[in-house]
Amino acid sequence: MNAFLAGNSLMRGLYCWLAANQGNAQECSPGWQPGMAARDGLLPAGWEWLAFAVTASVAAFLVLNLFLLLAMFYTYLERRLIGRFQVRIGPNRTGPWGLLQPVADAIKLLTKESIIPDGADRWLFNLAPIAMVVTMFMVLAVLPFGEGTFIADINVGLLFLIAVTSVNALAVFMAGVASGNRYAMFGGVRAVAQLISYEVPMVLSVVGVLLLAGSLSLVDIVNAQRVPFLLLQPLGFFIFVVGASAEMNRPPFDTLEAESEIVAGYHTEYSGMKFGYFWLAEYSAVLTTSGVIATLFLNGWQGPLLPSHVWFLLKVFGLAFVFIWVRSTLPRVRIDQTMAFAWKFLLPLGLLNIFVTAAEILVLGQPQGEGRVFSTGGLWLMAGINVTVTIGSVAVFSRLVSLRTPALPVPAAHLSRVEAR
Amino acid sequence: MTTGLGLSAAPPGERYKRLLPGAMSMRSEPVTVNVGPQHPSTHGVFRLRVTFDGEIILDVEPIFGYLHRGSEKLAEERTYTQVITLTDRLDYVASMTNNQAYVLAAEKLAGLRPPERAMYLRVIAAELQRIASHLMATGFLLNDLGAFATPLMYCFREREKILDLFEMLCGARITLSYMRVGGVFQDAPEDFWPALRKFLKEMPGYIDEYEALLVENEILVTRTRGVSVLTVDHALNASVTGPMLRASGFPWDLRVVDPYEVYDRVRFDVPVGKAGDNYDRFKIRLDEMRQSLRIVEQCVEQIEPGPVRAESPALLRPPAGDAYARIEGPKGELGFYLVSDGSIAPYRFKLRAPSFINLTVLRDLVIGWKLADMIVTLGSIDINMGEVDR
Amino acid sequence: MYGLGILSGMVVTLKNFFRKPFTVSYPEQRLPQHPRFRGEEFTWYEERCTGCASCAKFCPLGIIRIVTHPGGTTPAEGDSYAIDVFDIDIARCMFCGLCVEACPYDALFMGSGFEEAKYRRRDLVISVERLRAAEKRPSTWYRPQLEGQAYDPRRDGSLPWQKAGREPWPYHLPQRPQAEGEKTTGEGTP
Amino acid sequence: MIRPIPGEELARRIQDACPGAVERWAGLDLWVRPERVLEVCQHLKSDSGLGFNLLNSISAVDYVEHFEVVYHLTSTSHLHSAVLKARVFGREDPTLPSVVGLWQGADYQEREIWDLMGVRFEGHPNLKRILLWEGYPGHPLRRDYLEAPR
Repeated sequence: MNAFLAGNSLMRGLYCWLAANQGNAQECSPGWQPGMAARDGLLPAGWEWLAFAVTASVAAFLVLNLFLLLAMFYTYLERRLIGRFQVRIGPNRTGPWGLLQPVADAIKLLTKESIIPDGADRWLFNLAPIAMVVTMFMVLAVLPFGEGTFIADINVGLLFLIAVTSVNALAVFMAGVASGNRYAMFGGVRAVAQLISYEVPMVLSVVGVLLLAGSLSLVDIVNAQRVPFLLLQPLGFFIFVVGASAEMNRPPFDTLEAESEIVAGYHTEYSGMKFGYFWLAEYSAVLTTSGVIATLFLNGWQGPLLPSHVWFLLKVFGLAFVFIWVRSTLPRVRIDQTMAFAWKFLLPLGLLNIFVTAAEILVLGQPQGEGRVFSTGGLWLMAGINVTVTIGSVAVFSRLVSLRTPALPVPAAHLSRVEAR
Repeated sequence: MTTGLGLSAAPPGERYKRLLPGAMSMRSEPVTVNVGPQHPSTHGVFRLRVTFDGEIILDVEPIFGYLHRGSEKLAEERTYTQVITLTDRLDYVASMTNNQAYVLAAEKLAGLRPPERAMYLRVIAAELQRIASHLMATGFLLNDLGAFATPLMYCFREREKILDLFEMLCGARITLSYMRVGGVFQDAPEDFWPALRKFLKEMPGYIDEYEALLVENEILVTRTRGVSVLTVDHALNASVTGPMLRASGFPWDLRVVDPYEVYDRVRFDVPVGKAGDNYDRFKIRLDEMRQSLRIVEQCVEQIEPGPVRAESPALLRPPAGDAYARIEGPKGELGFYLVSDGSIAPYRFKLRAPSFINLTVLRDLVIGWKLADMIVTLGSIDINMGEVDR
Repeated sequence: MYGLGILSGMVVTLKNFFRKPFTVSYPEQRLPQHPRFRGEEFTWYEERCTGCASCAKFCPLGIIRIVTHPGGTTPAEGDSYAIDVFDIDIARCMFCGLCVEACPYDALFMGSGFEEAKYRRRDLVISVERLRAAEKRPSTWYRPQLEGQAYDPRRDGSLPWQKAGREPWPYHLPQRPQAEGEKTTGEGTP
Repeated sequence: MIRPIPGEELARRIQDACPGAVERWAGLDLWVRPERVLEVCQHLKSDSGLGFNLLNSISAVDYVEHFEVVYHLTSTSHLHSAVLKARVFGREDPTLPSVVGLWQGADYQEREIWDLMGVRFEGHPNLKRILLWEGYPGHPLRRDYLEAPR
């Protein structure tokens, strides 16, 4: 319990108000010295578990709802910005500047009929949107939103993050297969292939961060960033961003729901709020993923002058802007080329990144305790080397790797006979 | 020539394994999917019955006719002037060229010659329409490639300006009915010329922008280079014309080889592609837009004041006979075959629809490629269902 | 190297991000409309209409219905017909303007409006009463002399019918006499 | 410029290869016997002096007492064009040989003519209806087709 609350200003106040007693005086009573009488909370000693449950629920409720509000605002922002990228106005009818558009969307989705196709597997069909949304929200459990603001600082935070985000492949596949629609099937099958493939380079890319930070806890990773890891791990950042956009099926890797190819992919058959869940999961995924990227590579909530929460939000929305920008520019990658890109291009680069980072730590780091520390000069040298390695390796691999796959050879008998001129 | 797969008692997987040795390597069944008639990127109500092995296309059967309105039958009971309104609705993103091809056929039938100024106005209108049609084709092709509507909106922005010019010319934006047998309906208003000059000045910059936007884009290049290659021999054999044939590398442009109206007085190049793949079919439309701009510029310089309509009776009664007139439409050779029996209505009105005939090669182009490629290839053929189904 | 083409495309979209949107919010803002615009409602000058039904004959869809009875006789013009029914079914109209072209007395014009949406199909039939009562905003499609006077139906609104008379020259002759109040042609045109 | 070959000249040039195939000629048009169409087209395409490699269009006209099928051909190498016509008599089952084997471009056009005009093309591998659906009664572009079935 104490491990959870250490450094957590989000939950400590409420917890102490409920359960402050002699046992947890260290955390709950400011200025407490051994021998002094501790503050007394509402609950008697021995009821800390209740206090903890209440605190956690309240914190989860707050974070979730604030996040949902943010996600709603983000859907508005995305549509608006894409409108501007496309030299049009975007939604501007509901409320001032169209700000109530997400509310209108939500009302529309809630009042729509929820159709379950005849050929669908009802259980899986209903479960899939929930699985999709829940996994997306579980990421919030470990994200530090600001200084001392997080729900849980578990020591395997990064591992938890990776594990939880991979579940959405299952949700997408469930939706695709349960719909009993062939376009949805295509989407589901593509999902399995693509989401699992991109897990690999993504995990490899964060290994560099782990090596530098020496911890799996996201709070520790933020604290370890004296220099943003973007500078020390440009290659890792690139792979992680590409992998993340594939994981969220954002363009240019939105093959799972490629509207021009497979109509709406895995959620072709969904309507009403079930579709709304997918929609919510997709849009909020951009925010959570931007949060993860900001935490891992952009110093997290750290920043001068402004409060830490503002810095975090700024970074998240800055990254989201880049995602929107990319979405409004790039065409879609074909599914086999998506796969080739993961396995032929990103995977070797990820391995290279680990190798280079490990070598640099060995050479440049001074051993201290269990880990190694770096001088400022060492860090800058490392950044220089890594930027060079990134540009060089991407350039070399662009030449080496061809993503084009030939067509299936078709014998002439299957085609029209063509006489020469 | 094989269309369809013939009758075979073998299970479908076995059948395809025999036809395409590379297919069905895993223990799987071919899947048949109806792409369309309600599908975001079939460019109208068009259906492709596709058999897949996973994502790979084993067989395609295009099915159309959903938009069949019987234009050819309707024309048989309308006067020669009234038929113009029908031609507007054939290829509804290129009404001007439809009008032009039809009035050329009717003029050939009636032995009329339009005045010079009318011919220049027609050429200006037709070339503007070609730009508009190519903009639509490019925008939708890129949309099919998955570039989330952005290039489409950019293309629409420029097309809007052309539609504004058309509104000045004839008061309508889509269904124009501007041309008449023996000329055009009305001379261009005075504010048309400055607006046209402004457009001609701006447009090359916008074409540069499209090129910067996606022509070099690695994703686009990887997806379209070498995909669905159409050889010149195959194209000619299948009567494929227009940008598709030129993208295969064959410089066949009716404006050059069989100049009509005033095309023999303007200088322009015929852009050709190298490989005949989807990339060339995408790129050639951008190049053709530049050439169209050149033609319009020269026409604006050469046009002289004068009448815009030859004297002809209100109810045209061409002598009995037949005539086939063709123009280089935005999608290919657009021909009208008219038969007259001396009455006020054409006895037979037949349209050689370029996108209908260009579709012939679709099956051969996409077999062996993937679902996503099929969509792009369909987009690169640039079909218009109003014209395919008539 | 992968990425350079992508970057050049992203620069283009960023450039467009800062451009003014080219779309307009329709009911509040409107696109400028050319006086030649062939609009939905029709403008009809009853004084000029003889009930000859040329427009009905030239309509490709046959959506104009005209019923007349012998009207008065004026010494100068002889017998005339009075219009009982002049129905234009704009639900099926495709606004090609052939009726306007056919009218030998310049009594019928396309209008300039485009907001004639109705809840019932039968409301879309323009009756003779509506034609009489309607504001006269003729399109300059087939009105070169209106064009010459820089007439804008959206701005200038109603027009005395005398001004909308057939131009005094046969339009197909090469020499074009100067119409009243008309600017010289050719000025500024190629 | 594409030179249209007059019917008379064209008749002379196919006289040797296909004797007796020509019915008559007038102006730019050449009428051939319907059963010889494939043979004549074969010659028009393969003869090095003619070389009609591009089939522009196939049209069918219903003259009530007979159907006329019109082939517009162009040679991209010699830059000349020709109009070939064939008259098919009989309303029950008018038949012509298919030219799909020569020009793939004839595929959809012949199907369309079969669909709308009811002229059958023998040797077409896939002569199905193309614009209307299977089982549609009649061929609507015929002059005696008066109204669509309810």
